[in-house]
Amino acid sequence: MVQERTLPAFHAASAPLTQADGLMLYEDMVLGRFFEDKCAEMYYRGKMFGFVHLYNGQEAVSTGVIKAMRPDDFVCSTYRDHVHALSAGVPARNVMAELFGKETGCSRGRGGSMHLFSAEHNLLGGFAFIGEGIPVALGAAFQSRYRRDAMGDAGADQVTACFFGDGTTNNGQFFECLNMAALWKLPILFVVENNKWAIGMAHERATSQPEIYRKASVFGMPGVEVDGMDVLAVREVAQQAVARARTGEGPTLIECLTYRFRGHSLADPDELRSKAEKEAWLARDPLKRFEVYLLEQNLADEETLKSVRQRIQETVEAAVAFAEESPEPNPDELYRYIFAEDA
Amino acid sequence: MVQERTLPAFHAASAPLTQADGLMLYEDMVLGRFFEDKCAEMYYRGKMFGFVHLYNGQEAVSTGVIKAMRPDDFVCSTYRDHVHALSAGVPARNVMAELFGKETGCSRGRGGSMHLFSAEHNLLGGFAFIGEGIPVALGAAFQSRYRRDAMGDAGADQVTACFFGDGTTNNGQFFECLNMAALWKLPILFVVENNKWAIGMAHERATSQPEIYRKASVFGMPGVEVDGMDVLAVREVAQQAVARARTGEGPTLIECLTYRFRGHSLADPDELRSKAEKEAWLARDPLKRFEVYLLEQNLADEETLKSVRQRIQETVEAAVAFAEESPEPNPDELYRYIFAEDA
Amino acid sequence: MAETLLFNALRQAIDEEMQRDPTVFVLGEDVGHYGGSYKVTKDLYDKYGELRVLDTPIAENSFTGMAVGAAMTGLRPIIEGMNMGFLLLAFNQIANNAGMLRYTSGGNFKIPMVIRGPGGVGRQLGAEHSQRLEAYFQAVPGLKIVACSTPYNAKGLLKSAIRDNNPVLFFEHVLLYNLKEDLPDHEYLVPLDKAEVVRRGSDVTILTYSRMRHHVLQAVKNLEKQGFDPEVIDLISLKPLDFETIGQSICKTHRVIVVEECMKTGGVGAEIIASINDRFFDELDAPVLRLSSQDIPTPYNGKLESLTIVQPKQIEEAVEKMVALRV
Amino acid sequence: MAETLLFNALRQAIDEEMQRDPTVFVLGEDVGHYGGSYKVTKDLYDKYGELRVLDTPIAENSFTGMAVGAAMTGLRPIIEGMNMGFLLLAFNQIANNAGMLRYTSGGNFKIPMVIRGPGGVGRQLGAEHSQRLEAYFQAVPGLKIVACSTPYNAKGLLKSAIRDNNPVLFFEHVLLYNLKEDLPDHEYLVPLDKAEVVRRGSDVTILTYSRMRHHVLQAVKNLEKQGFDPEVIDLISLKPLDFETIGQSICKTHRVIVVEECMKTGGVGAEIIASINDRFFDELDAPVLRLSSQDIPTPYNGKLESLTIVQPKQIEEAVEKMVALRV
Ligand SMILES: Cc1ncc(C[n+]2csc(CCOP(=O)(O)OP(=O)(O)O)c2C)c(N)n1
Ligand SMILES: Cc1ncc(C[n+]2csc(CCOP(=O)(O)OP(=O)(O)O)c2C)c(N)n1
Ligand SMILES: [Mg+2]
Ligand SMILES: [Mg+2]
Repeated sequence: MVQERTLPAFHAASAPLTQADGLMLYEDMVLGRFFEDKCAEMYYRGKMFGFVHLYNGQEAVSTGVIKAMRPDDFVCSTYRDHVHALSAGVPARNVMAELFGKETGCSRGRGGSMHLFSAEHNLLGGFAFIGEGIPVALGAAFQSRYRRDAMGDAGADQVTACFFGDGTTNNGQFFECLNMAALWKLPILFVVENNKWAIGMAHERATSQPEIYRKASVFGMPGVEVDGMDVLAVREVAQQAVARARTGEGPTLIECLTYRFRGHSLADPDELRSKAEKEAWLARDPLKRFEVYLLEQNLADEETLKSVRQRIQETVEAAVAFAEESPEPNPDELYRYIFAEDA
Repeated sequence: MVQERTLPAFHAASAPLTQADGLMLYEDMVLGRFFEDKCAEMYYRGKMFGFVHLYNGQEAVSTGVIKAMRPDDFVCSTYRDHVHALSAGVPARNVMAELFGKETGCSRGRGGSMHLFSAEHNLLGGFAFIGEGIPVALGAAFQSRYRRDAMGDAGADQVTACFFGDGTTNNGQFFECLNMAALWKLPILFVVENNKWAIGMAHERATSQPEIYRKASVFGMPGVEVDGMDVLAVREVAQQAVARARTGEGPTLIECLTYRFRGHSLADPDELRSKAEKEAWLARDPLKRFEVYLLEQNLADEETLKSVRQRIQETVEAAVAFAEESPEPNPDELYRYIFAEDA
Repeated sequence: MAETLLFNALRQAIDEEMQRDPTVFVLGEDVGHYGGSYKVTKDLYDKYGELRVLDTPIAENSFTGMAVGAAMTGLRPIIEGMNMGFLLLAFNQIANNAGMLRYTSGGNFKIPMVIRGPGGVGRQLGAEHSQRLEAYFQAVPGLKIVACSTPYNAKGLLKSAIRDNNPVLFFEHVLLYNLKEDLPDHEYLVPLDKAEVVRRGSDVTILTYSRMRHHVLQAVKNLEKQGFDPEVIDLISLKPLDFETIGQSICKTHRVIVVEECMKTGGVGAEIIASINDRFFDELDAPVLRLSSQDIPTPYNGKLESLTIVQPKQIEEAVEKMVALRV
Repeated sequence: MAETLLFNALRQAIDEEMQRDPTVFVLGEDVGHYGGSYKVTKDLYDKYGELRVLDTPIAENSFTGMAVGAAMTGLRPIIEGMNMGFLLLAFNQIANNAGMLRYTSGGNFKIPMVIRGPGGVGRQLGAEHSQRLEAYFQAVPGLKIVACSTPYNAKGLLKSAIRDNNPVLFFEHVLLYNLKEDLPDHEYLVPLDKAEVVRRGSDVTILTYSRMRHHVLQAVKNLEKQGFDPEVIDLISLKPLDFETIGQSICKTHRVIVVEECMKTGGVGAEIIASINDRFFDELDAPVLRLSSQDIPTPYNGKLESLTIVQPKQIEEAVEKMVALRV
């Protein structure tokens, strides 16, 4: 087993947390977890198809980053996008309905698991191809700057967060966009979810320099690494990066050290990752860890947490019911949405 | 005018030069210079067409690197490829004939200025598109390693040198290939000819971190900067990099600080570069500088240098005569060379 | 208005639309300080500043994707491909995102963007700079593809393309930038989806576009002297094809010649012929004649290069053969 | 030999050729440790080691270019596109270098390489993973394009492709990997440039390839019962097309239906129809019928997805209409 990287020190005390925020973060992480578990169940029951990539284990990243942003900020994801969509505010039922291919899905059943979109929630996608979301996110960030500096809209201070994996950081688009973002000081967060694997390719076998956050340095951009299993640690670096971006100081590269608790997709036999490695990371479950923290800090009691979980369980069940009952797209609309005029 | 970068110190004395080597380097640089001047003349006389990118001013790079390699090593170039081809040993007449579009051209008149090839001289091209030669060069380097380590050919120690400009280092292929070269320890030299401009785009306007050699650091690869107007300085870093590559220690990124004395191509009005900048760099003409050095070090006298120049002038004139007299490709062979069977 | 060169007609189109709509901006290599390799954005940088005339690093795939993101969030980017061939590096962004994203998102986003620049076979520019790219892009769903051919239509079409709410691939021809024409003083638009009947005639329908329009017209001059009366249609819209105009002509002439600079295999001509087969087979008195360039990378040598593309003489011969000999 | 699954037939082809020729190697994402997303390279890593079964970073454009460089210098790379769609990122290397470089170099280099992997519309994989890419690549000069469709031809064709001295784009279909067939025990090759007459018949010529071969055969079962006698040709080689075989059939049946999964606009069918127009127009008793998938990104929803591609029922109806009604 590869030696794990030493985690950067983080003292939660340095970032005081209100009870409301604590519960909000908890709820979002629980939602992510329960939603994905339900997806696995539904996939095996033949309710959803294709490649379905679950997010279990990485919840601290989505919650930590997106909940440090404003609702009018932009989020850009990959094929592993369900939980980013949820954190961004897309209702669980619309995500679930999308996975069921229903007209009520956030992409009206046309997109599926790897193509979640919601203009209403500034969710730019759902990109099934590696790295292609990075330039798109850059475009949203450019747009903010353009509105402010070329159109004189002082209120245009939206920040964009772009999520992608360790494997993606070997793709040219990553570097091309780091350069442009730094060059033009665009308000963007490049959030690398380094879960150590790209399908069956161990990170160290794919890159000559595994510490991804360091790559920022040669673009004149701050790069930070953070324990991606600790929602408060992620939240803190995200808040700082968002603040920098919001005030026009430019982009930040954030490398979150995390792990996926399931195979790459529900079709992946997941035979290459060692048991020892999986166990070591499972022991660091971000959800359990945050639970303990909330209890220890007296930010919540068992009862409260339980009721959150119950509520979320209901939300997820309701999402399934909604998805089940929703209509399929109308076959007559096969050609709708090719052009803008078909809105 | 942008502040010029401080040049790394280099003491020629540290790299003793024989008289024969000195004259060989001089001859190669003179050939590059005279050949290009002749191209300009021929272009304006309507003998060659299309985009013709001359190399004047950058001769120390081609000569310094390629003459530090073996004839069986590989060279990969761009659209600014005439002089790389010459240094690699492609006869001037075959390069000139190519520019005239003749059957005797090194690409049989099919390629033209931006597409010089010579299998015989291990010249991989002539690539008209930015950056696309880098992966191809990587492939040649991979092939050397493959022959040695997968096919057991201990003699397969060929090194590949890949040339490209500052502007190209913002393209994804550059980074993708740095990573793979370092990851697999491939015998390759990435030679950046940083001439400060990419057509009309000043380097600092295109990149968030203008010191290109530093980018190697985040790939775990040595990166060096060198005075690209000093053939001996270039030669020394090239020799070291070639030695490393040859013995299996992997790639090196070499950033040569240089300047082109003419517009981007013969079609470029060249209106954006300041007079002051041009003059400052013209004063550092690598050819004149090396002449002075040879004289100072008593490695040659005026007479000898003059006779070299005369000989090269004759070579270039002969190349033109050869090109003029050579036949056009046979129209019946319009479809030849599409497939390997048409050899 | 005085005689206007085609590149200036394009420049005017961009200038007028940037003036009209602050969300319109240009990005690409050397569009700013340099004014564009073919001067289409000359001086616009001074007028509109560096964000609206954005000089990009040489990173086609990413700046194209960036334009997609900007379009999704309400701007109207115009990408200049310094040469359209360079955008092969952006094929993924053009196909998967510019072309397909709206549909795949179930209509969440629209992508109003123009991707424009010089294509076609130049004068001894060599294989990579002399490409016929419409063949590669024509199957991409969601893209509109337009080819301009005169200063008048260049200006009017580009203005329409900029106002269109969909991604438009806009081909200019590297050898037509210096065409001259008197342009109207008033503002005008040319619709993106209408073919232009350049010459009415009755013998045969010649379908063509871009630079080949001019080769056809050159041939027609001689053909007229010989008494032939061909109808010449400039397709303008390569996708979707304007089958109303095409069909009307076929129903009149019953004979069709396609003259294109595109690659023969899988080119625009192939789709035209297949669609004519689908729609107007019974109207045809003879097989459609396909004059395309040769299926080879464009050779540098001038003679081989001329042999690669269709020449006016071949068009004349084709018409003569088809009409006079009634084959 | 026992029944062999298509993915194993491909695996055998690669294994045999790697055994036979030490310059043959495989590269791509997850081809090594993981054994390939569809198990085509399973266990080859253990047998041949990490250089001959090279796990690459996710950098399609560069590892494709790297393969071009390796091929130019004497190796015989086989690129696996984990999904062929991912190679849209490598479009420039595939078109300009794999396809065109030999010609542009005036014959200096040859480029023996295979680019293979799954394409086509899968089962609810969504737009980007369900692409019909042959349309995008068919115009690239210098490329051969092949589509396998059975375990038998998959193995024999892949072996031929690996031995071919030219770049071959080799399409597998994501839904055919588990087809089973008895394969011969002896070594065999299938020529790259020959179409396969799958069923001899006299009523109508059905031209198809890849997965649609099986849809056609399903339709034919019912059609036979009704007394129809269609000739079914699997094109195998999408470029160049085998017009000898196609022509013989047309001269016999005088009626043609093209059944493809490709995009309609600019698809392989378009080129087939255009070429039939060029060569066999007078043999046709009716317009060629073009059954292609719809010109839309493949929707995720299962019902919309089925509507996107051609279904056996439609093929039946087309034959009935064309043959019985003599339209
Ligand atoms: C351009 C492209 N190449 C390859 C793939 C196939 N693929 C899907 S996910 C994946 C691994 C990505 O790993 P990483 O970036 O670490 O993200 P993770 O899945 O671990 O979240 C690969 C190779 C793809 N979707 N797109
Ligand atoms: C993919 C691609 N994009 C753009 C171009 C147009 N172009 C040709 S040279 C050049 C500038 C290159 O600058 P640099 O890399 O610094 O090399 P230099 O010309 O200075 O030697 C550009 C943009 C191209 N040839 N290929
Ligand atoms: Mg990963
Ligand atoms: Mg430069």
